[in-house]
Amino acid sequence: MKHAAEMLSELGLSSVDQLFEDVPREVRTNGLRLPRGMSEAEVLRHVRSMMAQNLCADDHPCFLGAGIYNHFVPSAVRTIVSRSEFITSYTPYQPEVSQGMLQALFEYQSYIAELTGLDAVNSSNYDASTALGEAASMCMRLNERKRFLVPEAMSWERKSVLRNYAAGPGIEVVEYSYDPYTGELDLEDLRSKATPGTSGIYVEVPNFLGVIDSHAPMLKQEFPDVALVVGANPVSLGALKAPGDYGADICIGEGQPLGMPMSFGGPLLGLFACRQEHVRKMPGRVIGMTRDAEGEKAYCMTLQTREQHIRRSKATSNICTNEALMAVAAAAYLSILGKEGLETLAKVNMARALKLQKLIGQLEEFDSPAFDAYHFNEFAVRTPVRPEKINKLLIKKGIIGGLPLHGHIRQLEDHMLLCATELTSDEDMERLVEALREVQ
Amino acid sequence: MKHAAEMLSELGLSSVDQLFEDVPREVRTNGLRLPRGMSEAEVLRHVRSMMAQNLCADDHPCFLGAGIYNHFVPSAVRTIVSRSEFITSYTPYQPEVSQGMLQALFEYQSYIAELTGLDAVNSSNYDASTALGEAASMCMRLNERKRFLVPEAMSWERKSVLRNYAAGPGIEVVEYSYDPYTGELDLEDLRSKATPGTSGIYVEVPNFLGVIDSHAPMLKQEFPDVALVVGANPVSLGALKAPGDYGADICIGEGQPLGMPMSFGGPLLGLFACRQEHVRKMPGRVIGMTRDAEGEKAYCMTLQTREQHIRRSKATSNICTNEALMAVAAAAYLSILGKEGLETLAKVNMARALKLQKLIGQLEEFDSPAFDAYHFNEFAVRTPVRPEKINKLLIKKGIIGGLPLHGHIRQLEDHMLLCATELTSDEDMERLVEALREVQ
Amino acid sequence: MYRQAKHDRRLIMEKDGSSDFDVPFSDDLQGLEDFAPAGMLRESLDLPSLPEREVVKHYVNLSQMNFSVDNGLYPLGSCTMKFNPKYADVLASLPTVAGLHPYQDEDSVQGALRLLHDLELALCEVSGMDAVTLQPAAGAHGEFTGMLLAKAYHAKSQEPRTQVVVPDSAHGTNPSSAAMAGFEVIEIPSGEDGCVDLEALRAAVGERTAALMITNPNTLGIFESQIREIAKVVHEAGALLYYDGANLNAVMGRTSPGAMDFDIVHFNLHKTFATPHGGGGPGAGPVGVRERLVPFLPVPRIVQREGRYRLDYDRPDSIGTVRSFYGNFAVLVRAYSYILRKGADGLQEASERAVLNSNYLKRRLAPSYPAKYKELRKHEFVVSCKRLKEERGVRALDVGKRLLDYGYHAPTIYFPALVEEALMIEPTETETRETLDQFAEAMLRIAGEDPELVRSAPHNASVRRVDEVFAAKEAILSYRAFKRRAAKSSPKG
Amino acid sequence: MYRQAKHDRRLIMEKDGSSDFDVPFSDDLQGLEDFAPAGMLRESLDLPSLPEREVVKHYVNLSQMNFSVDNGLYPLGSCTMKFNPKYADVLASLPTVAGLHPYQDEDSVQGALRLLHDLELALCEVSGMDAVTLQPAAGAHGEFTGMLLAKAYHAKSQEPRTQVVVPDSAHGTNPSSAAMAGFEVIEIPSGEDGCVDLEALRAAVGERTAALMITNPNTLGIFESQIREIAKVVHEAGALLYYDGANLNAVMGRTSPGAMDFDIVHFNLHKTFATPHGGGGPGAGPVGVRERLVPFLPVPRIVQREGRYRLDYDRPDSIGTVRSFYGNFAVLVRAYSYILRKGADGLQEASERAVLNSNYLKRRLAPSYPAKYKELRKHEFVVSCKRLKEERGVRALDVGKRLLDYGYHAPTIYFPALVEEALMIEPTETETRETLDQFAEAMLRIAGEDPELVRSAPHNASVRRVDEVFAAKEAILSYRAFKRRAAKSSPKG
Ligand SMILES: Cc1ncc(COP(=O)(O)O)c(C=O)c1O
Ligand SMILES: Cc1ncc(COP(=O)(O)O)c(C=O)c1O
Repeated sequence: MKHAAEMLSELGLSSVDQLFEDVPREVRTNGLRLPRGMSEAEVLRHVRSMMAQNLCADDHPCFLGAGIYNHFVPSAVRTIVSRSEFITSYTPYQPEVSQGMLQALFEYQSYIAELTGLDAVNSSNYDASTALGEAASMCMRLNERKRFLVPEAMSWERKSVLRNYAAGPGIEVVEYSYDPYTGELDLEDLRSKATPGTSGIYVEVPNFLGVIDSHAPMLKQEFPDVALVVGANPVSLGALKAPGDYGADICIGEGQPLGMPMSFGGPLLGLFACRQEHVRKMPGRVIGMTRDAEGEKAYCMTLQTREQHIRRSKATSNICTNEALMAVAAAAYLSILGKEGLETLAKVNMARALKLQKLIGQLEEFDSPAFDAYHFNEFAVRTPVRPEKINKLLIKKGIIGGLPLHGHIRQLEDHMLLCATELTSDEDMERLVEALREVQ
Repeated sequence: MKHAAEMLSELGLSSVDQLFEDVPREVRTNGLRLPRGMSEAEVLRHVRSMMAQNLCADDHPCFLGAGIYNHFVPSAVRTIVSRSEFITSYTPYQPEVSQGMLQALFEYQSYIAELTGLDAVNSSNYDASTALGEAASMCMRLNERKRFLVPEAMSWERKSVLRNYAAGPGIEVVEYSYDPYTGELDLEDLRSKATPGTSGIYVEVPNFLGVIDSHAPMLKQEFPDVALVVGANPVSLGALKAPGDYGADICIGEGQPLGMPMSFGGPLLGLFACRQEHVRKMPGRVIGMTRDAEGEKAYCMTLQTREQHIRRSKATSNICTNEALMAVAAAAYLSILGKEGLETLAKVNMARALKLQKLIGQLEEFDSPAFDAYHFNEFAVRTPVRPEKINKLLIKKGIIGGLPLHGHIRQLEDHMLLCATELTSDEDMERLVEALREVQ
Repeated sequence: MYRQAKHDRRLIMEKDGSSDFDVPFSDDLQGLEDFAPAGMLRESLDLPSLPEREVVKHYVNLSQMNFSVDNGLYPLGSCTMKFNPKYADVLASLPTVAGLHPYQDEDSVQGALRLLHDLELALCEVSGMDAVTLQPAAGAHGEFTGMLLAKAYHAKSQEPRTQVVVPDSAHGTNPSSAAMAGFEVIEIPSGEDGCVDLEALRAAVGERTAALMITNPNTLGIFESQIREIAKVVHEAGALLYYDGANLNAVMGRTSPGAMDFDIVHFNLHKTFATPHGGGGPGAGPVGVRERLVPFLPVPRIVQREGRYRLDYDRPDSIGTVRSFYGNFAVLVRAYSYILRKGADGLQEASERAVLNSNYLKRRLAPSYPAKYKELRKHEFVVSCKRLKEERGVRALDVGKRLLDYGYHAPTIYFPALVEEALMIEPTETETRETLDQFAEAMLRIAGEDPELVRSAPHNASVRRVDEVFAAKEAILSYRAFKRRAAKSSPKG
Repeated sequence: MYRQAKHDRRLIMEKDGSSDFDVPFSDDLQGLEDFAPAGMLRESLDLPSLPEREVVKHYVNLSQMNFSVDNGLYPLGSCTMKFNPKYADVLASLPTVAGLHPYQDEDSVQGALRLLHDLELALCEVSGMDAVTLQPAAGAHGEFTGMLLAKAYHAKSQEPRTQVVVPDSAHGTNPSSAAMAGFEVIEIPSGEDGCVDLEALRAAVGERTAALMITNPNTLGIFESQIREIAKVVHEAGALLYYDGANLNAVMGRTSPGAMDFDIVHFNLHKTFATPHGGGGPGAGPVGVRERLVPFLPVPRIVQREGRYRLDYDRPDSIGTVRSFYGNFAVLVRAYSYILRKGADGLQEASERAVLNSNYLKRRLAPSYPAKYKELRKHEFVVSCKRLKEERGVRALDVGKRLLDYGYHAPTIYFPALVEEALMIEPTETETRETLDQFAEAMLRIAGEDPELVRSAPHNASVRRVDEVFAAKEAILSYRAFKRRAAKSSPKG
């Protein structure tokens, strides 16, 4: 350690050990039992070769979706989020030297506001699942009721996370079922469960089965005094109605499709938007527009009295470090696509999935799609053998198959969720169909 | 094209065609016979899969050197040269807004000055070969003589480029031979060729055969009034004497080893340094230290009266666009390695090559090293069969073999130049030796 | 003198152009119309449209108006703003890292699973814990996870423990996380020496106590030397001891939460393990536990059998999961790479140098910025601007703002609350002595500068002092809201 | 208003720390000493030693003091500073691009050879030439190569042609390259209309003429509409017609050097094909030729046979080579990717928009910045500040410096010499109308600003006006030279 001796001597010390004299002898440890360090060259080689054990979607057709999607990320997004000034800064506690990040996050909020049709947006939750958990708590803060209805057709993770977030405040999570023919929500069942103590109803558009639920636009009329929480795929909002426009009080979603790689599921980006009137009940960091001492436009974090570092145990959320850089990625991504780009992207996704649906539908043994409805970019198919078995076979052919659904929705034992995006080429589809032909 | 119609109408035009009315009808073309454009996603996929046809040194042991070396490039170098402000700027014609690039280039010049022991450095030539060509012309400018001596043991490319640069000014290029036992220069032969009209002597340290020539330090004493031009591998200068310290008037070299990937041989970085007293005869852009209107330290391009945009046909060189970003890479690289890093690197390269030399020497059929001398990071071996044949065999085993020497030095028919660097692992060496065992 | 860049401040929504982005397969859309149920198609979408050129320019210029670690010293106490080495970013963006879907069959992600497994083991070693989950996305999320674990643990033994004890100096996330998990939070005051007051602790802890959450060294950078007694009090009451790992950078190799008898630990990989903070995230907040808490850890667990790695969901006592999938993988890859690079000695040296730098800087600042309590600190320290305020009317906030003019980020201000006019300073190990000396000089100079100059700082940042009150009053969080408001307040609106 | 960042100006050599770089296998050095001949080992090496942290900080901060295309409009005439799309950088840094050694056996680099071959064909199509070599590293290098080809061509037919004719408006590299190749340079004056004066040309061209070098559109942005006559004069004299491709961005798809009857062409891929200029390089300057010059092209030629690509060295008439290996490969990969992305229509549209932008901007500037000669320009135009100088004492240089204050790069100044107080402006196709309008506004405002303010500009750059005379007088090109000089001038030295 350079200068260590001089620095120690300025402190009147002669050894580094003396810096740790305040650590009681009984709790001291004697170094770490870890390997010796490696040079940078060796680290790169080591990790690179370890990761070469993975099949990745850059080199192999991938038909997985279910919340995380293999979309194209424009190279410029990477350029932007790799900027030292963005990636190596922290939460903009000093707004005067952080206008760059603050404005980028304000733009992110503005984009999500426009997509969701809701004026108030926070500058990120960890992911869609935790955003849903926070949304349930927020509903309770809004109307002081404790019953929260969610679709049965929802991912295992999202249900589990919600239950964990709901447990503290004592929110009761109740599932409503789906129509086995259309995959849409079962309105009768929902009505029966929306008892007077109901705080919020959560609906996903498109839902976990890829279905664009035609009931969504009427729910607010149907249940006017229950908080409506919509879970949306932001790419789909390029073509589909804004949840705010059909009465959503809160909109959450997974922001990963907006310019983030899949990265094995992390980092993600929890979208969170709500009506302006609810803004002080909202969780998470928010960036507000303001001015500086000379009256110039400026941005800063605001409404901090909701937050943990001031309100402590009474805060609207404990969230501190969030997914800010992913929010910048989303802003950059949406800026590059622009209005027409996002619209077209949404439609191309529907078209690609439709094409795949039909191709698989031609295989006798597969029922594709399993549900009779409009889909966004994914759809369930009924498979002749267990989907896990199919996936093992596909891996041998260098194809990353779809999601076996029964781990999420028990009764869908022989169902697989398949996804296509603008990155799914005709050749990819043909390779899949060829491979599926061998499945009997 | 957005706004095109409005813009045209402001010009009083109604079609884009009118913008090209001044192109005589007879020379007009009707579009290009090229494929339609692709989306960015398709371009990435297309080029990536095309490049997947290559064997690359990241994934395969590589024993090629001969001027271009597979050294480790610290990730931070890439971070630095990828900065938008560096990579998307141009020659710093406006020094006031270009201090960043100017200072970085001044630092590059300072590093090369220290390594070579010469005070004046330009801010790059295209590569070592063209730097050599320019050096020959500069020698002529220095002493108005026209005979330039170069080693026979030199790469084909360097000889050819030199001849092309020498032709214009009418410089006669004469080769002196090497000692067939040591690979060092043949001093007798050199003496015999250094006739009175000799302008300059070029010597490489290490030379093309990887040999650290022990004659280099005495050449200036031996030929005091001939310009001495030394070609140096800059990494070797971490351990070897600075050419300026043994009398070099000019030092050139290939800068690629200083933090640049091999990139199939381009971009490269032509190093060019000379004694301060020769500075006004030097080719290429140079950055000088100065001050601004308030007396603050600043940098700018200087000595431009030597250059083509002012002197036109009388310029010291025609060079305009050079390899500036590579010079920044070199500065960043040397900064990261630091004094100890570069010293160690030079020594490790010698040690790795020595190890490989010995390992191959144990194979009966191979004569390794073919020359009895000190080597830097490469050395020639005599092979039992044609080196090209060996390379084809090695490719099948995923190994990138050495350089067949006879394309460069005719008489070295059955010789291969092999290189080892700090990236050549023991396992790489063992794989090579195993494979060579099969060669009979 | 330092000066931050200043560029065009228009929002991207206020710029004009047209996008040059091409969506693959958009030709196929011809003739396709019937995509969605009636009434579900969007009618308007008010997004800007700009060529890549404008977007890159916009964000590159914005970035220059943002201070970051790569620009200079960022001595933000408690946040460990150390340098983020660049090889880690390279690895995190490999196609074989970035291009993995979390639902891939285990057979196709063996490398990824192995990395996660190895990282868990390394974190066990650093913390002295028996098992680690990598799922939590940040420190606070780790705390929340830890609290759920504590709850599940006590529930299993049917103990109705409903309270979590937290010192008043704790980071706000501690009480907040405990509350979110459904606990009642009991705050205890710090002692005279800035450490946990054992008497107050004894008084607060009882049979309803589920856990005590503390960090060691504490927020003052002081090592709680009574840690063994604290642990004894907590454990004897049947409660668990929770370690807020935000300060782990002080002690690696020298002690560990395990050695101090903690039961649950969270890590902030974005602090101790050098992953970049990303302007506020992503981070990663793994949680380590002792044996008896292992059954409750989130699923899936990554298990290894005969060299193959699997995801194990079959854990009946598990709390389930706290987020989708396996954690912030790209961040975990960075932390893993950092650990490989440093190795055992390197990690320990990092802590040693962090502590040396902190004590050295504290000594250099002493003439104008006194630090109460005892002399020796760990990786950070807290000084007070009380005297400066009294004598010159310059507050901690002002000093922080003035530091921006010198090209430094400000320290953490007004935390912890037990120090009046607090500046909480954490230089980290990646700063050279030269940097520390220069920073100290700037700090000392500020103490003597014209108070008005300091109070009106910053002067060299891209904007002057920002009006935070106005922001909170207006609560304009989007361009949409801004336009709506402008429309309202304009006479024509 | 715009303001450039300002950071610590110390040289990296003036900073203090210690490197944290580890060389692999450095442990093996133990005991090894006898590396080099006696007297060849280095005794001193005065390099700084700094941790990665300091190096990254240093260069990131320096970069913020450098204006670039990504920061804003860079209307540097003749340089085509268009936006450089980022996918091209991604591809250029693929391991399968960056990790190739130029001496690899052809079998192991088929992808690279195919790319080069395809790029040659695409450039043939754009230029209307029959074959292209990708070797030259920059435009001037291409010119030099072209001159060598001309020389070889004439030598082959045993014609002692020793002169190259160049208009006085030509870029300085043209005469310089011709001279370097050993030709005598004959400069001819431009005509009244700023174009080649056919009479002067006829007078200059003769049996000693090897070639005429021109660019079309010319440096004024004017299309030489007598190009057919020019070609005729040159060819009838038995000379070759050389096209300086720096202005190719004006005409893609609309005409080509081939259609105009040129024999040799160089491209500046860093201009027309959007590869980044890198602060002054690397670029790439491929050369295209007509059939009769093909035998002289540099070796190796990339040839395709039955789907395999080979390097062909067996060309007896070849001039040899002009640099090591096959050109600036990473730059060529970028240009190739750009061509793929744009396609036939995209390239033509680029030229069309470049011309539209140029004429539009010229019109907007006309009130204060008149442009002589005819109305219609191609991709660039030259205005004169003569009136401004006469009326307000503000020179072209001052306008350029003042533009820096507005966040724009300056145009090219004082070139070509035929226009007094010239500003040569090339907006390129990648700028939006909004940007052009804003730039025009700034230019017009400057014309009316306080002359003293303009003459003392820049005020918002990281330094004030730089003393170039002092630099040339001192000629301090390295820190080493600086220290030596300081030592000399100090009394103790
Ligand atoms: C002491 C302490 N605990 C907990 C946290 C919360 O960690 P995170 O921001 O990662 O959620 C922080 C973060 O600043 C902290 O400083
Ligand atoms: C008209 C013209 N010709 C030739 C050149 C030389 O090209 P390069 O800088 O690539 O060597 C330039 C470069 O600015 C130019 O503008």
